Amino acid sequence: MVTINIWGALRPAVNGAASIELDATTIRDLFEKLEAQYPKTLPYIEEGIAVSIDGTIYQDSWSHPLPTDAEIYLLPRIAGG
Amino acid sequence: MLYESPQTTEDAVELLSKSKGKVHVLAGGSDLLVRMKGGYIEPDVVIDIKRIKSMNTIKKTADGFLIGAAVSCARMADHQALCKAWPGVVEAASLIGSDQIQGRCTMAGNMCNASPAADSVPAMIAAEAWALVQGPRGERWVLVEKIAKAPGVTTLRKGEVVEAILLPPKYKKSGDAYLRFTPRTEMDIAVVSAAVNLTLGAKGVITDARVALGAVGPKAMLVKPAAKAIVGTTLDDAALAKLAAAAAAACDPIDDKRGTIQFRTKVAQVLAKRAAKIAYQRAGGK
Amino acid sequence: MSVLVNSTINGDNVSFSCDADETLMDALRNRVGLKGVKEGCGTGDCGACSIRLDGALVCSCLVLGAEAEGRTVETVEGMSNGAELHVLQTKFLEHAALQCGICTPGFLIAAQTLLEKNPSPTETEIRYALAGNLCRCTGYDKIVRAVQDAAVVMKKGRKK
Amino acid sequence: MNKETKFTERTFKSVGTRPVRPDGVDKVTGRARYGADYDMPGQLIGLMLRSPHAHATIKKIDTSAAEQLPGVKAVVTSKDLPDLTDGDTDLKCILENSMARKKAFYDGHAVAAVAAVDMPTAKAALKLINVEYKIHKHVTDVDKAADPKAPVLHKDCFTKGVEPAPVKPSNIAASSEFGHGDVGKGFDDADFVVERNFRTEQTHQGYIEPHACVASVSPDGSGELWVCTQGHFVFRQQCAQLLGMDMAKLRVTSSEIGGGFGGKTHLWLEPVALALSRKANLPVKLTMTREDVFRASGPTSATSIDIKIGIKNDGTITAGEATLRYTSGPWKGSWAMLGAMTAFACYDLENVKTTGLEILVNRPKTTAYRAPSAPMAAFAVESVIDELAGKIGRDPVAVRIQNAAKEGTQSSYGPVYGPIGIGPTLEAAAKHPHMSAPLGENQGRGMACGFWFNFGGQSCTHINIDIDGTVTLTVGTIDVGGARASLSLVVAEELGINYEQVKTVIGDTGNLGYNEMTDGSRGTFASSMSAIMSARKAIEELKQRAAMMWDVSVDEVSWEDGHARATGNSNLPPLSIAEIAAGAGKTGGPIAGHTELNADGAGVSFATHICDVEVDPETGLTRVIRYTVIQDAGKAVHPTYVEGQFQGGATQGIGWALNEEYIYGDDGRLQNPGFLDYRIPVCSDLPMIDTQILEIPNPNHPYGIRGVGETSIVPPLAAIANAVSNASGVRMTHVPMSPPRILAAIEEAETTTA
Repeated sequence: MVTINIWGALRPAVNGAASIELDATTIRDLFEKLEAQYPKTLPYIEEGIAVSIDGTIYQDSWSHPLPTDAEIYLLPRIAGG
Repeated sequence: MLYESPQTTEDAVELLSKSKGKVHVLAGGSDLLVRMKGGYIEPDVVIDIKRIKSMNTIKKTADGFLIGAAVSCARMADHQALCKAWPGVVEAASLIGSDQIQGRCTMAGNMCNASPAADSVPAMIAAEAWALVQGPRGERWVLVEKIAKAPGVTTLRKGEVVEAILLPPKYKKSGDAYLRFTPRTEMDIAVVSAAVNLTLGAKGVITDARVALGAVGPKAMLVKPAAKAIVGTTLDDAALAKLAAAAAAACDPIDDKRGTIQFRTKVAQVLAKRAAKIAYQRAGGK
Repeated sequence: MSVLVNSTINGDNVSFSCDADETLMDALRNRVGLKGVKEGCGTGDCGACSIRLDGALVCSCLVLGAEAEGRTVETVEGMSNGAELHVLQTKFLEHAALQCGICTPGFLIAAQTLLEKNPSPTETEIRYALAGNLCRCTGYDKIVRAVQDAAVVMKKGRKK
Repeated sequence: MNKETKFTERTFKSVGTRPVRPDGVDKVTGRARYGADYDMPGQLIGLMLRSPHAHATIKKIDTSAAEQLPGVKAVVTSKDLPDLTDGDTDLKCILENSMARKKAFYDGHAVAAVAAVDMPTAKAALKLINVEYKIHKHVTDVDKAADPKAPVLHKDCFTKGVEPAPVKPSNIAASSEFGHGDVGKGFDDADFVVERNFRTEQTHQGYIEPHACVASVSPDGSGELWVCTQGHFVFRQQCAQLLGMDMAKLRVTSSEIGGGFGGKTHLWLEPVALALSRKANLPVKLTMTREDVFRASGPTSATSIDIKIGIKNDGTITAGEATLRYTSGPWKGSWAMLGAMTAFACYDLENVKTTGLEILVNRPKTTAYRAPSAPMAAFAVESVIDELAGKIGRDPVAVRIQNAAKEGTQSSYGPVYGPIGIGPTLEAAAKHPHMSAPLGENQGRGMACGFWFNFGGQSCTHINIDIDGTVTLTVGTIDVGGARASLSLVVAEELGINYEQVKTVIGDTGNLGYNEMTDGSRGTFASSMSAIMSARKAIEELKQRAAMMWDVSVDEVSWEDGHARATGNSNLPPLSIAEIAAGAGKTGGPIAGHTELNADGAGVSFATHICDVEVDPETGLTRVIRYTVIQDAGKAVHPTYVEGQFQGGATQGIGWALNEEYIYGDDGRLQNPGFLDYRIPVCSDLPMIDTQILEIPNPNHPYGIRGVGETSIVPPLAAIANAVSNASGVRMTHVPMSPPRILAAIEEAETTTA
């Protein structure tokens, strides 16, 4: 199980929780389980969610592993100039 | 559109009188071409006056400096005698746009464009400059402050063209100055401007003065009460305060993208005072 | 209507025809093929189209093509001497006085005009002389330094 | 990514030097081709008709007279761009923005376009198009638009991100919240709390090159697009989707780019140019005038930010809270969200809460502008921190150092930081001679910090070893300010050859796999990561070939200083890259290296700026008289271009702080769509911009590189506001701090104290 921290605007989609536990081993796995357990997150996943693993933000890497003791944050995808 | 480049003033007047449709004079082009680009005007005829010899010279005469209507502001700045006699006017002309614009723009064009914010116009008004107007019925002399009527509108009649501007000879113990306020150092339009031209008598007492303000009304204006406020003084603090009050009283600006009524009125006073101090110093006052 | 214009452009006799209301900038770009003349605004506010007309620095967007009749025109394309770059061009490269480079031709022409007139300008004089050329990338720092450096080199070259 | 992207300490030979860029000579001789500099044979001239109204329903468009004008080859309206967006809301906004459909949402919104044989004919044709509008009430102000009584732009806009979902439509398109701890408790613990509203006006990226493209679509469904863009692969993908074309059949070539700063990450003209070309069956050139650029492309948000920060007498910031309203134009963006994420990112706060609200207004669609949304939030936060430092009688730098985020700090937007540069930039500022230089009358000094995320993303590069041993690197990220030089340096470093032997070119969309834009400060970070991997693959191949030439096992070949060395046999002289390349035909054909990757792990970036200003107390005029930028670059590949990024960003920030703003009339029309009245700084407005580059390696890049392009625009608004406050005694809460605003503030302060 990994602990996933949720940013404010996504919390309503996970029943208001600031963090949730998921049995996920990779980023792809995380999104699949997030959608399965919290269907309201789907529009956000489609819009793009970035995953911060121990402070490094991954925007695309599905295969990246999620160590169980890692600090994981979900963040909206960001744009730059 | 028809492009004409007459060689003489007579030809220019004839073209202006006889051409049909919307006829525009091209001097420096720095306003005309901008308005064409924006689609605000679509001339049928453009008459380029830059090939007219008499309009391309600066002549020093007994009556003063006769500056041809097609003389660029950059050329004015290169004329040493003119710079020495009328530093305020030359500075004003040199503030229009950039070096690139300076290479093209002319004082006559600046005046005929009739913008209340035209930089050279208050300086010319303070200098008591005259415009030499040529038309189908011959020439006439018009004080510069009488050329603009309203924003973008002049008192010139059909067929008339300005051939030159006459700046009076430099009087002894006189000095002029022009200041404008712009948020940037360059490439800007005056939000407010002030020009002062004054002459000193004995003991540094001002015997004669002309004060003009720009961008605080529908056209650049001569402010007689402001001049009156400093004549007979040595430009002490009391005189400066009266000058500022008279300038403020004359202001009738608008709120627009470049400034507010309040700001323009306040800064007109500041600039009038600062310009007066520079002119006073240039006239030899302490 | 169309007008035929004969000019000396970068030292060569060139004839082109353009519309009577066409700017010299458009004519140089589209009729003569000198694309180094850039359009940033078309209203004389950015200096990207700077050229010299009979030696005077002007914005070519504020000149009609027809006005070039019988006159000489200098653009950035004529700045180098064959394969040998002008000192200003070299110094702009060395100092990285350009990022995107769209304003560079205009800056070069303006700087050349300045240094021919005033071989030892102060920083303030350089800044005011280049105020008609907008650059959005560099903050002007490296442009001013390049012109300062070029002035030194050009002066040395004259002394020789 | 795989682990070899991790940073390893090394001594650089090429990286860190300052050679002339490969595209330089073309740019000083007028040869470089930008968007408007390219012509296709038989090309038509396109022109757009734009709405003069801020908010109007398009009842009818009659194009028949225009179509009949001799020389007109195509007229298009939204009917020629059917909606193929298939539920993709972002793409739908792009479609609606490129050509108004039912409604025109802002002054300048395109409603029709023509393509004709020349410009005069195109202009004449535009005049023949008759559009019937029904004009609605409009709203351009950020606070007025958020008011429940404001005219609503979209009847189907219900605020996203709030529970329960609102039942009434509004102009508040979305809300997003970030933070941790308990701000209420934090404020209770504070000795001083400052609460203020800050406003910033809308600015434009102000690139000198207006948007331009040439499009050609053939009846067989293939097409070409030449365009000035920050991302031709993204443009291709979106254009192909909008036009219903096969992506592989649309070849997009990026021109040289005359500045972008975020504004060229977005499609404006391109779908229309393609639609015109498709209809006319001829190439079409479509360019914007400067007026079009201001009215109808990429401005940043106007903002209104409520902020509250508490501090203890000992200097500890106990809580920070902000509600940030950002305009996003007529469609939802993520601009307020970015403001909410970045606002407090410089600090280590126990209690922090931010809420970003996306506000719809009748202004052009907001687009990214260099570290989008961060400058406005930093303006509010850094101004209040300065004020709080004053309240407790402490030095503002010291207070910031005390509260600065560091490795292990939980950021205000969530994740914990790795090694970061905010502390070191502040320490450097404290020691900088600028900080202690004397000041004159009416002068004041200010400083402020800034943060930007930076990102990486999809990148694809290709290296060819040519038979003379020179090397071509092909990248898919466009070069906005010297990236080709930096990437050549990186490849030279990796291969152990000279910079002069490497030529970096930007491939078109047919040459490489998909590349994301040059945005988010990713160009050098991501493409260099990919280029290093491509070089390493090429080295493997070079070693193979050397092994073959020597007839030894590849395990016995090493690569060093551009040469293969036979490790097991010292009698064999090393083979240079040129020697190996010359024999490539006999050893297996061309030698190349190719990489595609997701460059994740872009290191976050911090900067501290110091500035001195002089304020004329009689006119409110502010001059910047000294300016210093201190920023972490991770590793400065080409230090001169890094400095250039710092200086350029700071200068854009200075313009924003002092004079740049969109001014709308009561009629909802933009009053200053030109460089005369949209006042970007000119050369004589500025001092030299001093720079200090710090190098705190990014652990997720082989060379430690971080993006450097954006952060430098973040601190100036606040740094100047703080300096103005110290110079004139007035706290400015409205940007730009134009002379009328400063003078009014000075007069108000005089009246209050009198």
